Amino acid sequence: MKLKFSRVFDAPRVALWSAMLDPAVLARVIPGVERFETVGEDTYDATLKVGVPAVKGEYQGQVSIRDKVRGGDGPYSYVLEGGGQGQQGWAKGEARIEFSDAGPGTRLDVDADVQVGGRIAGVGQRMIEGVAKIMAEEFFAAFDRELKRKRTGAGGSVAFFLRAALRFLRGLFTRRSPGRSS
Amino acid sequence: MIAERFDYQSPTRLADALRLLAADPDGTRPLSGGMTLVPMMTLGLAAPEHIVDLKRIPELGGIHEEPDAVRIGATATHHDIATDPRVRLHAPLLADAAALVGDVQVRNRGTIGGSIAHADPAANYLPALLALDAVIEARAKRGGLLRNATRSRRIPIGEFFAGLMATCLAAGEIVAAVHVPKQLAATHQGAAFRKFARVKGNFPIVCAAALVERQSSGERAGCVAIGGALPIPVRIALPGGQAAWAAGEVETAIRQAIDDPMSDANASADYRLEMAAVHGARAVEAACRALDDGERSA
Amino acid sequence: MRQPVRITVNGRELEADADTRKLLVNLLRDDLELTGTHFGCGTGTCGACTVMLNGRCVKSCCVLAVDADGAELLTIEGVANDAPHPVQQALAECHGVQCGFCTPGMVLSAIELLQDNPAPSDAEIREALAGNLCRCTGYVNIVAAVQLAATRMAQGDA
Amino acid sequence: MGYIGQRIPGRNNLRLARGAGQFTADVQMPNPCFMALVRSPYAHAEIEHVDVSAAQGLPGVIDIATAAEVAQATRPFSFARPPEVEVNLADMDGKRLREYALAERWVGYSGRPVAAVVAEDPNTAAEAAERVAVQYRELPVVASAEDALKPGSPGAIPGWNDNLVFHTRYAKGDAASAIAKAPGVITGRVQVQRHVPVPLEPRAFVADYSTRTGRLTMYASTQMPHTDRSILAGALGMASEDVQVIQPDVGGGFGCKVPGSDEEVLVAFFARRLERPVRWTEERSEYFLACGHARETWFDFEAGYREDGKLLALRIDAVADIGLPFGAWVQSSVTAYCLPCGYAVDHCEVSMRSVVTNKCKWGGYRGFGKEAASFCMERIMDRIADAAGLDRVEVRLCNFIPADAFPYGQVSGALLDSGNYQGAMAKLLALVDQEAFRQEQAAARTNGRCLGLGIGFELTPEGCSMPNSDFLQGWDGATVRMDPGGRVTVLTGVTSPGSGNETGIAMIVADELGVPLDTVTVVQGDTDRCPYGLGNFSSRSLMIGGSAALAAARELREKLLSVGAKMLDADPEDLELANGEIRVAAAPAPPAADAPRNPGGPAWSVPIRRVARKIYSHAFGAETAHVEPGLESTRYFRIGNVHHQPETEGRLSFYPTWPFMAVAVVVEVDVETGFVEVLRCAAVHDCGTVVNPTLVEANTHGGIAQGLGAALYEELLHDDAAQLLTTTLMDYTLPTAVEMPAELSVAHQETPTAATPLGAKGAGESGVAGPMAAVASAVEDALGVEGLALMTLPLKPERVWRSIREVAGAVQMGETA
Repeated sequence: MKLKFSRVFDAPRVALWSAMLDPAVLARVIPGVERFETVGEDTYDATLKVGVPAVKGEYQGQVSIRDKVRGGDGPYSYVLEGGGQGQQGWAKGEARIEFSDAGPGTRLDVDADVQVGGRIAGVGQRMIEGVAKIMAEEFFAAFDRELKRKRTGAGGSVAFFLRAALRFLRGLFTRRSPGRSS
Repeated sequence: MIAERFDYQSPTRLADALRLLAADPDGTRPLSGGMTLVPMMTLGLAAPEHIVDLKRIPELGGIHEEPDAVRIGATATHHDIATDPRVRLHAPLLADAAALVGDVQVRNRGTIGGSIAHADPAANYLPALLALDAVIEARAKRGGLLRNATRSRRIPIGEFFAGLMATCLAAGEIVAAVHVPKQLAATHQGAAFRKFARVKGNFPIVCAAALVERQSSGERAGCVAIGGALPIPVRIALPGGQAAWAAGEVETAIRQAIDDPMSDANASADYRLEMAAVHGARAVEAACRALDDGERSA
Repeated sequence: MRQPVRITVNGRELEADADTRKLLVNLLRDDLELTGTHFGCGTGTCGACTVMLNGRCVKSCCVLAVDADGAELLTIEGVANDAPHPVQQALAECHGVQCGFCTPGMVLSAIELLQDNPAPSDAEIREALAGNLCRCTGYVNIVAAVQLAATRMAQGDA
Repeated sequence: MGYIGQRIPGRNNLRLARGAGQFTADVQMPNPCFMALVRSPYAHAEIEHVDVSAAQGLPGVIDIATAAEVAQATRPFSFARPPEVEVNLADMDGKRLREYALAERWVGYSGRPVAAVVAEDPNTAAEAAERVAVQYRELPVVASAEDALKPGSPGAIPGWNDNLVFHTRYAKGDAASAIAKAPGVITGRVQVQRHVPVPLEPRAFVADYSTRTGRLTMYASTQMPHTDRSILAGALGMASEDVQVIQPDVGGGFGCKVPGSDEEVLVAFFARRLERPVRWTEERSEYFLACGHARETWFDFEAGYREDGKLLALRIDAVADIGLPFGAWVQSSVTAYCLPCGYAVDHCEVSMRSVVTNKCKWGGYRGFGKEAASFCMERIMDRIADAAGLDRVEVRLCNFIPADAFPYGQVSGALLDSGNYQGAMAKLLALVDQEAFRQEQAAARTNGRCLGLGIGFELTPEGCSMPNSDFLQGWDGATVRMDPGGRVTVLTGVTSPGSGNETGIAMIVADELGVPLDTVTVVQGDTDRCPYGLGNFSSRSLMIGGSAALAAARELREKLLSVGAKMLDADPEDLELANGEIRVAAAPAPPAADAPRNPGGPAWSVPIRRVARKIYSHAFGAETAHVEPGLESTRYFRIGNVHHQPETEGRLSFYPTWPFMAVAVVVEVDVETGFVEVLRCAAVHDCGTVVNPTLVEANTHGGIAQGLGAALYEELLHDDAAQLLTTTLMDYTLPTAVEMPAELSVAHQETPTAATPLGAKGAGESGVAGPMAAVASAVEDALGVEGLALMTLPLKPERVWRSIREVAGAVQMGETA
C-alpha cells in the first residue's frame, strides 16, 4: 500500500535533518515504539505496538536508515526502512523522507510503501489504511513536539517534571480505551 | 479456536465490574454481546487476559423513558432496540438503524453499548446517534480508596469518537447507557436511515441517517450523518433558509464535509465518497418524504 | 482456566467444567455430544451453529461457553420429540435439504420466525434466513418449505 | 410405473433436518487429541529456523512435528501425484516440485503449513501453534500471472527457468487469415476472478491407528475415499489394504474436497505416531488460505464475424494463474479444452498458459474450468451482437452447433455427444416473454429504474476421464446384493457430497429389481465395504455410478427371473418384476395375482423375497440348482464416448457427456451506485434423461446461486505481496436468501446421450456459467449505455459504477435516471 504525506515544520532544514537521524528522537516519534536499541550504524532493533485500540499487534524487528542524500542545493533525503514479525503476522514498510525548504521552515515529504502479512492482512484489511494514516499523523505530531521541546531547551529537571506531568494529564483524558465488543 | 488463556468474570454489580476493569485496564476487555470481541479472539486479533462480562449488571440493561429522552442501557440488544415500542415511538431512526444490523441472530445477541464502544466507523448506530444528538453515559471506578465508588459522566456523541475505532473513554471506563433525545412527532420531523452494503447482512460500505424538520418559518432544517466514509462518523448540517433542497445540494454538502475518505477492498476512496453523497442524499430525501407524509396526515 | 457452567439444554439441566476459551458451539458438540449444532465459520456469519438461547436464535460460535452459564438452550436435537417439527418435515418433503450442514441452523431460524410471524411472506422468510448461509440449495426449496410449514402450522392451530 | 422420472425428495433429508447427520467432525472416538497447524505468513520465503521450545513446555501439548520429521516418515504426494504410482504431472519440462505435508526449507504461498502441534484439547493446540516461532527470510514474490510472465520475473519457484507449468494449444483452420478477411473483427479481454467453493462444512479429518491390527482408519470429509486411501497409504508407506477411509456425511464439496491435502496426511501421520485418535477441523480462515482456489483466468480474444453475426474465426490467448502447481490446476486445461463451447467455428486457435505464482494451489471447483470457458464465449457473443447491431439471442442461434450435427468434434478433440441448443434457447424464450419484458423495462425507465434482461448459455461436460490419471476416470464399480429377506443393499464406488445421488441410485436399482424404493439401501464412502471406485467429481456419481449399479442389478434380476420362472413354471421371457413380485406378464390385476393360474397349478406371481429366500435356503433344489448360489453382483461400468486412442494431433475425447443450459436473468441496476439486484431467473436445462427432476432442479438451483455469487459477490483478493485479504466470511461475500432472486425456475429438455444406458448425463455442475454470463449481459442491457462492456467479474457495485463512468455519455445517463 502506497501512501504519501507531507507537512511543513517550523525549523530549518539542517536542524530537522539531524533531529530525524537522532536515534533518541526516532525512538520517540516513531509511533508505538516500545523498545528501540542501536545495533549498528543507523540500524536499530525495535519493538513496535501498532493498530487501533481494539486491535493492537506487537512486532519485533529492525529499523534502519539508508540512502542518505545530503548536500548541494537539492533536497535532502533518506529512506527509513523497517519490518518485524508478531503474533498477528508481519509488517514492513519503507518510507522515503525528503526535506526541502519551505520559506523559513522545512517541508517534509514522506513517500511510504507499507505492507502487512499473515493474519492481520487476512482479517484486518478494512483497518490497515486507517492505521497507516493514524501512524503518519502520530509521527508528525510527535515530531512537532520534539521540535518545540528542542526550542524550549528541554533537559532541566523542572521542565522535565512539567512535561511529565503534562503528559500524564493528557494521558488521563485522551487515553483511548480498548474497544468493547458489540 | 481461541488460543490465548483468559479469566472470565461476570459480576452482577456495576461497582464490581468497574473495579475489575480498573485493576488492569490494558489486559482487560469488557464483554457484552460478543459479536465482535469473540470472533476477534477466535481470529487471534484480540487476546485479553481478563474478560469482564457486563450482561448481568442490571444498571447497564433495559430501556427507560425519560422526560426528554429514552435511556437505552448498554446491554440492550439490537433486537430490543428495533422492537421496543418506546424506541419505535420516540427514536424511530435508531430503531430503523438497529433493525438493519447484521442478521436476526446478530441482532438477538449484539448490543448497542458494544457497538458504540468498538466504534467501527461503519456501524449502523453511529450516524443515527449523531443525527439524534445522543449523549453517552460513561461509568468508571472513581480513584481513591473507596472500593465501590464510581464516577459517571455524560459525553455528547459528537465528542465521543476519537479516531478509527477509538473513543474518548478513559482506561477502565465503559459505556453504561445512551440517552437518545426524543424525536419530534412525525408531523414535525422526518427521519430516515440508509445502509449500503454488498449483501444485506454485511457490514455497510457507508450508512446514513437523516433528520429533517419544518421550522415555524416554513423553512427546512436538518442534518445528515454519515458512517463508513471517515474514521469517525460525521454529522453534516443541511443548508438552511429554504423550503426545500435543490437537486445535488445535499450531495455537495456531504462531499465538502468528507475530506480524505477511507478505502478498502470493497470500496476505494472516491467511490466511497460518492456513495456517502448518494446515500446521504437518499436518506435526506426519504426523511423529507416522511415529513411530508406526517404533515399531510396531521 | 476452567469454570463451571450450568445450563439447561433441551429441557435437561447439565453441568460442565469448561475452559474459558471454549465456545458454546464446542461445549455443545464436544462435551454434550449434541453434534447437530455445526461449526461453520467462527465469525458469526454462516449460521450453521445457530441455537436458541433463552428463546432467541444466536450464533453459538460467538458465545463463550462460560457466558452461557444459567442459560436455557434449545438445539436442533430438542426441537421435536418423536414426530418431526413441521419445519423439519416440510424441509424433507420440499427437498430443502442437500448436504444438510446448514439445515439445523435453518430450522431454528425458521422456528423463531414462525413464532413471531406465523404467516410470513416469501420476502420475510428470506430476511429471517439471511443469517444462515446455504451453499447447495440456492435457498429456493428452503423458502418453499418454510412457507409450507407455516401453512400447516396455521391449519394445525385452527 | 417405475421410479425413474418421478419427483422423489432426498432420502436423507429428514435425518439431516433433525440434526442427526453424522459429519466427520461429529465422529466420536475415545480419548482423542487435536491438531493445529503453524502456517507461513509469507507468500514466498525460506525457512531459516523453527523454534518449538515455547510450545513444548505448555501443559496439554502432546506432540509437535517439524518438517524434517515429516519428511523422514512420509513420502511426497499431492492430488495429482500419488506416491504409490509413478505419475508425476508436476514434472513438466524438467520442472520439479516435491513437497511434503510440512514445508521444509521453502514456502511458496501464504498459509502453507510449516509445523504441526497436537494437544489434549483444541484450544491448547491453537495456543501451542501460536508459540512456535519461525524465522523466515523473504524471497521476491510473484503475485500475479502478469508478473509471472514478465521476462526476468523472479520466479515463483526457485530453480525453475520460467513460471509456465503447462501450455495447452489447439487449432483448426487458419484463424489468422480468416480474421484478416472477416467483415467485422472484435478484440477484448474477459477476466474471471479467483474464487472458492466454500462448502458450509469445513474440511475435517479424524484418524485412528491400531498397532494390534496395523491399520489406519481415517474418517474424512472427502469426495473420493479410494483415491484418498491411495494417497494416504502412499504418503505413509503403508499397504493400501491397511488403510480404511470412511466418508461420513459430507457437508458439501463442490470439488474442493478432493484428497491429497497436507492436513489430512498430517492427521494420519500423528495418529500412527501417537497411536491415538487425532482430530482436525479446519478454521474458516484456513479454508480460504490453503484449501485450494480456482478459476483465476483471463482471455484475450480476437474474433472475426460476418454481418449476420456468424462467427468466422476465433483466436483466444488465455492465461490462468494457478498458484503453486499442486492440486487441480488441470482445470485450466479443461477451460481450453471446452472452447469454443457450444458454438461452431471453422477457424479456431486456442492457447492456454497455466502459470505459477506465489498463491495457493488450485483446488477443484464446480465447473472445473468449464464455467470460465462458457463465460468467455458468452461475452464474445454479446460483443459480436453489439458490434454488428444484432439481437444477442439471434447471434447465439446462428452460431450454435446445429442439433443435427451431433456427435460434433470440437477443435480440442472434444466429442460433443448430443445436444439441441437451439431447442433449449427456444424453450427458454417461450418461458421469458421478451416483448412483455421490454414494455416492463420501458415503464420502469420512466420511473428512473433500470431493468435489464440477459441471456446466457453454458456447456458443462461431465464424466471426466483423463488418460493415465489415477483419479479422473470414466468408470466405476457397484455391488448390488439382496439378502434372504429380499432387502437390497447397493455398495457403490461413487459418493455423495450432499447432492443426493444415493436417492437416484436407489431409484435405478429399485426399478431394475422391481422392489419398493424403501427396501433399497445405498452404502457409499467406505473403502472396506464398497468396491473400488473413484468417488464424486464431474457429476459422475449418478451417470457412472448409477450405470454400474444398474449393470449389477441387472445381473441379479436375471437370476431372480430365472429362479422365479422355475417357481412359477413359466418362461423367463414371460415374466416381469414389479411391486416386489415376479409375475407372469399376462397376470390379472391383484388380488387375484397370487391365486393359482389353474386349480392346483403354479401361481400367477411370487414375491421377490420368496425367490430370494429360495436361492439362499434351497440352493440344491430343483428351482435353484441351475444358478450360482447367492444374490450378489459386482459390476464395473465404463462410460461411452471417451476416446483415449490419440487421433490426429494428439487430441482426445475425455468428456463423455455434454449437458447444457440456457438461462435468462432480469436485474435491476442502481445507476448511481452500481448495485445490481437479481430479480428473476429462468433456466432450461438439458442433462439427457432425467432420473429425478427434484434432484436435478435442486442441484441447478444451487449451481445458479453459485453462478450469481461468482457474477456479483465472490472474490479472493490478494495484495501485491500475494497476501490473501479475504480470509473470513465477513470479507468473502456470499449471497444469502435475500440476494437470491424471488423468482427462480428451472425447466427441462431431455436430449439423451448414447454414452450411458439410461441416456442420463451429469447434472451436478450445471447452473454456474450461464448465470455468470446472463448477469453481465443483463446489467449491460439495464444500463443501455452504448459501448459499455462488462468483461471482468465480479460485477461488484464499484466496478459497475466505474464502468458506467468510463463510457462516454454515461454521466448524462446517471443524471436522468
